[in-house]
Amino acid sequence: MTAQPKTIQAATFDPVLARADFPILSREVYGKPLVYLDNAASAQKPRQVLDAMERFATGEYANVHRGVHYLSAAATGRYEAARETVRKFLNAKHEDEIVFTKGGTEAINLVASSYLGPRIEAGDEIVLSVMEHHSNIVPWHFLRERHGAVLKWIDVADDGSLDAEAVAAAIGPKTKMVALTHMSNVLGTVTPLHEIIANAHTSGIPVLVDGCQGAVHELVDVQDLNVDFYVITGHKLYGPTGIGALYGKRVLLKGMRPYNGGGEMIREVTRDLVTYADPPMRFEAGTPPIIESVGLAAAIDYLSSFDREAVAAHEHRLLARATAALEDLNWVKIVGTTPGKGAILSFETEGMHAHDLATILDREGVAVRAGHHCAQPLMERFGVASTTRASFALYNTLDEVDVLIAALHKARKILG
Amino acid sequence: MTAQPKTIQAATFDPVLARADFPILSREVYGKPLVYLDNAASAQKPRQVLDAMERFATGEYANVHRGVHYLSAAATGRYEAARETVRKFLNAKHEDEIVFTKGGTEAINLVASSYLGPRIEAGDEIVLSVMEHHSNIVPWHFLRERHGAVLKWIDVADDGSLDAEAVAAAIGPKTKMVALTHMSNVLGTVTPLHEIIANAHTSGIPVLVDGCQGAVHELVDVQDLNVDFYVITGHKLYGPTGIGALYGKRVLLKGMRPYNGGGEMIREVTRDLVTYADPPMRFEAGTPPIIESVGLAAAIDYLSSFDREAVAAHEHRLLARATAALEDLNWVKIVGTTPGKGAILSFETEGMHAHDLATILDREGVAVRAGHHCAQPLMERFGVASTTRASFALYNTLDEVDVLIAALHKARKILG
Amino acid sequence: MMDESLRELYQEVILDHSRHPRHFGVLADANHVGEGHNPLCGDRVKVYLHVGAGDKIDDISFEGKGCAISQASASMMTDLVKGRSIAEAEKLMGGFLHLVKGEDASAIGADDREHLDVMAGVQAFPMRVKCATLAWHTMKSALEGGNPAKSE
Amino acid sequence: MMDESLRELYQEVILDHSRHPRHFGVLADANHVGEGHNPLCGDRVKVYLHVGAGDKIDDISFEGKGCAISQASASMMTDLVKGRSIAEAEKLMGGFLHLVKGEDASAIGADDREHLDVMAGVQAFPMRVKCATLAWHTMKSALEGGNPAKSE
Ligand SMILES: Cc1ncc(COP(=O)(O)O)c(C=O)c1O
Ligand SMILES: Cc1ncc(COP(=O)(O)O)c(C=O)c1O
Repeated sequence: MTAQPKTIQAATFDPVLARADFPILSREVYGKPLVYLDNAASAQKPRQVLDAMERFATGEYANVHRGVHYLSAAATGRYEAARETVRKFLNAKHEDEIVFTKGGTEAINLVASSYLGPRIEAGDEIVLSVMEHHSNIVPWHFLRERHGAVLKWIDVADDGSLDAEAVAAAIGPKTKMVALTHMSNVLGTVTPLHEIIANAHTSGIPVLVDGCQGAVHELVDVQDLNVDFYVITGHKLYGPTGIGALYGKRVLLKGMRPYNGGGEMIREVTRDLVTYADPPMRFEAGTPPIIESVGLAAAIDYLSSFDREAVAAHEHRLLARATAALEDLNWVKIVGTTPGKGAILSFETEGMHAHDLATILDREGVAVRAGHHCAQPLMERFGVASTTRASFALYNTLDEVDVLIAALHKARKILG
Repeated sequence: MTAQPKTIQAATFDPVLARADFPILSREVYGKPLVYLDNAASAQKPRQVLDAMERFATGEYANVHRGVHYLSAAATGRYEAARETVRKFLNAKHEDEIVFTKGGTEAINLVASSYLGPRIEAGDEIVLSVMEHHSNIVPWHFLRERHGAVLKWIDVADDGSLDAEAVAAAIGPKTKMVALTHMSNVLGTVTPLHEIIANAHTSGIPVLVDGCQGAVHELVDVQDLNVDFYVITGHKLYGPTGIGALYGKRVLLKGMRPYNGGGEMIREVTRDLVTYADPPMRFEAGTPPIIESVGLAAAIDYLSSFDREAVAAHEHRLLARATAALEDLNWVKIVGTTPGKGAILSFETEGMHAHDLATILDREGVAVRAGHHCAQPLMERFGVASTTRASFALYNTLDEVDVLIAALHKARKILG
Repeated sequence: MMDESLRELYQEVILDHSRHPRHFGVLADANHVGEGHNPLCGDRVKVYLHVGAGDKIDDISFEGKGCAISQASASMMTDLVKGRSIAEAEKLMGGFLHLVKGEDASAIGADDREHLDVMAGVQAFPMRVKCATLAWHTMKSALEGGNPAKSE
Repeated sequence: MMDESLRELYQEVILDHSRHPRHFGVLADANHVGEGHNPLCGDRVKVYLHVGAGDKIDDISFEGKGCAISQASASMMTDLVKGRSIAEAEKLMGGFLHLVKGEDASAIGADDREHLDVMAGVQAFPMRVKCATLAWHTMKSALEGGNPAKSE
């Protein structure tokens, strides 16, 4: 069953070659080779990213934007080049539509606070799905707590799929925003964005898409999607921690108030008055994550150096193999089985709590996540307190899937 | 004049040895050795910091807090150890009084929004000095714009000194907060914090101190100061970009609402309700700057490996040498001359605009900053549009001061 | 070939407690109830106590779902504190917290130690300490009539 | 021994313009006024124009403080656009923006080019491009009656 895919993969994307770029993957834990399957929480970083940051820090570092001197010009150039790299990655139209943030979470908070905050009144509605990550829930809860906004929840089907019609049906005269994940970090479900966004726009409702997972596994074209806001985070994209980015349509960003206040985001400050710079600077108060921007650009370059479809095919092969193996086990139940889903595999195990299972897998070298995955409403929807989650990255191999399965059997022996 | 200080310095702190730790300092620009005197904007990073981050990223990296597996435990351990390092550095009483932020600017915004935001009413006053950095101005302007708060400005004397009595006199029945810099990033003025804080507390007014510059050059003991909030930023402390920290008294942090909402900062999320974790987690939504926390801890360890008083003495020697040389030039006017000031030297040059001067110094390898230094109210106070600023770090040498002075003479020849 | 520390952690006694927890269910005449929540995994536990004359814990029960460690720990706790005074229960809790963290647990008497020693395996699993302590924290918050407990 | 590019940048013509700017001061009968601000250094400039029949710039002046580059650029600009039509002035501006960025500036006529070539030295100083363009952006915003200009 795996013979044929293996041939295709060898022709286009070789995970074993890619593994060599990730120093951490050759380490052992408890004397066992590390099998890192916690990629949806955070991905490991390739040599190329670490080296780019190191070279920058040792050769061109200074603060950006306000300096006349050589290093400041060099650093500013690198920082703005990173912005251009993100723009190209998302196919945004303009560079000033890319705002660097500290991560995906801050990007969503920025939109909730600076875009929707001043526009929302008691009783206005925000449409969310039950599979959102807390980072795409709590910022909207703030608007509920502080302005009386109402959260309208779209359920998912039992297989974890999200129906575009259901989203359209939830949009009413009070709706002010639709905020949805591109890919669920628990189910792997890929949201039918085209249809949902087109629908929302017929009512004039802007759509924010949380691409923290989606952008890692799917090709993103914000113009083609016609999405209003799109959010990414560096550390899941094989990049550094401490950085993410918000794409926002120029016209929307221009109409937004600042988020943080401080250096670099002002036009003028006096004792009685302050005026603000244009986007994206308006939203980048203080010294930005400069070294991290170089790392993020290197990560995007790294990912883009591969045939992305071949990478996706490889990840789906991993998923297919793991899924098939789990389906054979009558004591395992997969949560999230919709066709076309991304390479994230959550499951329950009869008689074994996720935490106990994860502890045992860990001693086999297998790193998986156990818990609610920052998606408590989704856990509630499926009536579980927690799941075990294996999530795949480009550097995982079919052999590693087999190690996972063997470790599962071992856990069953200990606990079952 | 310099012979005697040199002897003392050799006995206790050797900048030439320290220089070897900073790879970038051995580079050239335009064929001239780099003389980096833009340290108040951002400091360079020693090998020790870069190596610690690299080792962590290649050996122990994972997301923190929620993982059961080995790497997640290791990363969580490093992240929390970094918190302990910051606690010790500031001599905070409890670890949960240290909140990691993306930088100094975010830390101040957090306090303005989450502490003062819900407590301020139209007409309430916030006391600031005219020498604040925009990052300690604009967040309070937000409260003026959004809640009708009034900013009360304390002037500095002509030598740049700030009078503790003047601050005390500005505190009235409407005062809700005092926010002051520990050290001016333009004048080098060190604020008399003990007296100011004690005064404010007699009226029950909390004090935030912006230590972005102060913590680099002075020893800080938040308990001894009895300060309510103290802010630091990593990149000026020889640490990475993308990280800073807020110290807040436990009782104050406990009473504050969250800032960003997202993963890791909640206790429980349902469709209709959200409850929040205790500090510091409440304020650390989303994936924090994990790798940067390791870098910040390494930077603090690096700085603390020296006799801090010897480092300060060295920096003051640099300042004294540069000051003496500038005082000899009748076409140079130093802005900020108060005794005991930190190693930051701003000046105006007759007939030469700061930008032109900085451009010429740059071609001599000398990196200085020209502009308003994110301190426009201070520029207005001194009636200048911009100044040139040389700011010193532990790795600068007396010889570099001489290069600066020679370059100044050259600029005078070209432009004067 | 099984990892030694795993064998320590998942001893038969622990698995037995977790599969057949003692004092499981609602206590009808409880006069102290506490609710605990482990935010790391979403597990919840509810502890019911009936405290009688002389601050004696006449009866105790617990309810909830959780991992083997947290269930076993809750079950053993109910076994051990039933019939004791609040002060004794709290002293035992102090000792237990030390024990699972690998600290000095000499506050635990020899008899109790014999029962609790099976929990010492948690020491090798720092990420699981919160699982082991959740029920205890919840009992404490129930006795204090306070806020929902979290394990720390 | 002076850096070649510095010599290019601070040519005598530039220093002369900056020390003795032409058309400096308020223009009493201006019918277009613009204000510009370089947020990088805090420099400000104000440009006054009198536009007459046929969209002709009859008179122009500027005021403000700034670096040698921005002052010289403003001074030269007033020299060059006075007496031209708005369309011609805007075309010249387009060419100038290209020139200082080191891009194709062939839109500038030969005569103008002779005057403006001294500004080409800015090409080697990317951080100073905004200084050179501030006055031009300000003129444009004055003509459009729009918002305060920033140089970009
Ligand atoms: C779907 C989704 N959205 C948002 C986030 C938040 O991103 P970050 O933690 O980088 O801020 C995550 C990951 O944690 C995620 O998986
Ligand atoms: C005195 C002072 N406060 C605050 C800041 C802001 O710090 P950051 O840019 O790291 O957020 C700076 C430096 O930019 C500063 O010098």
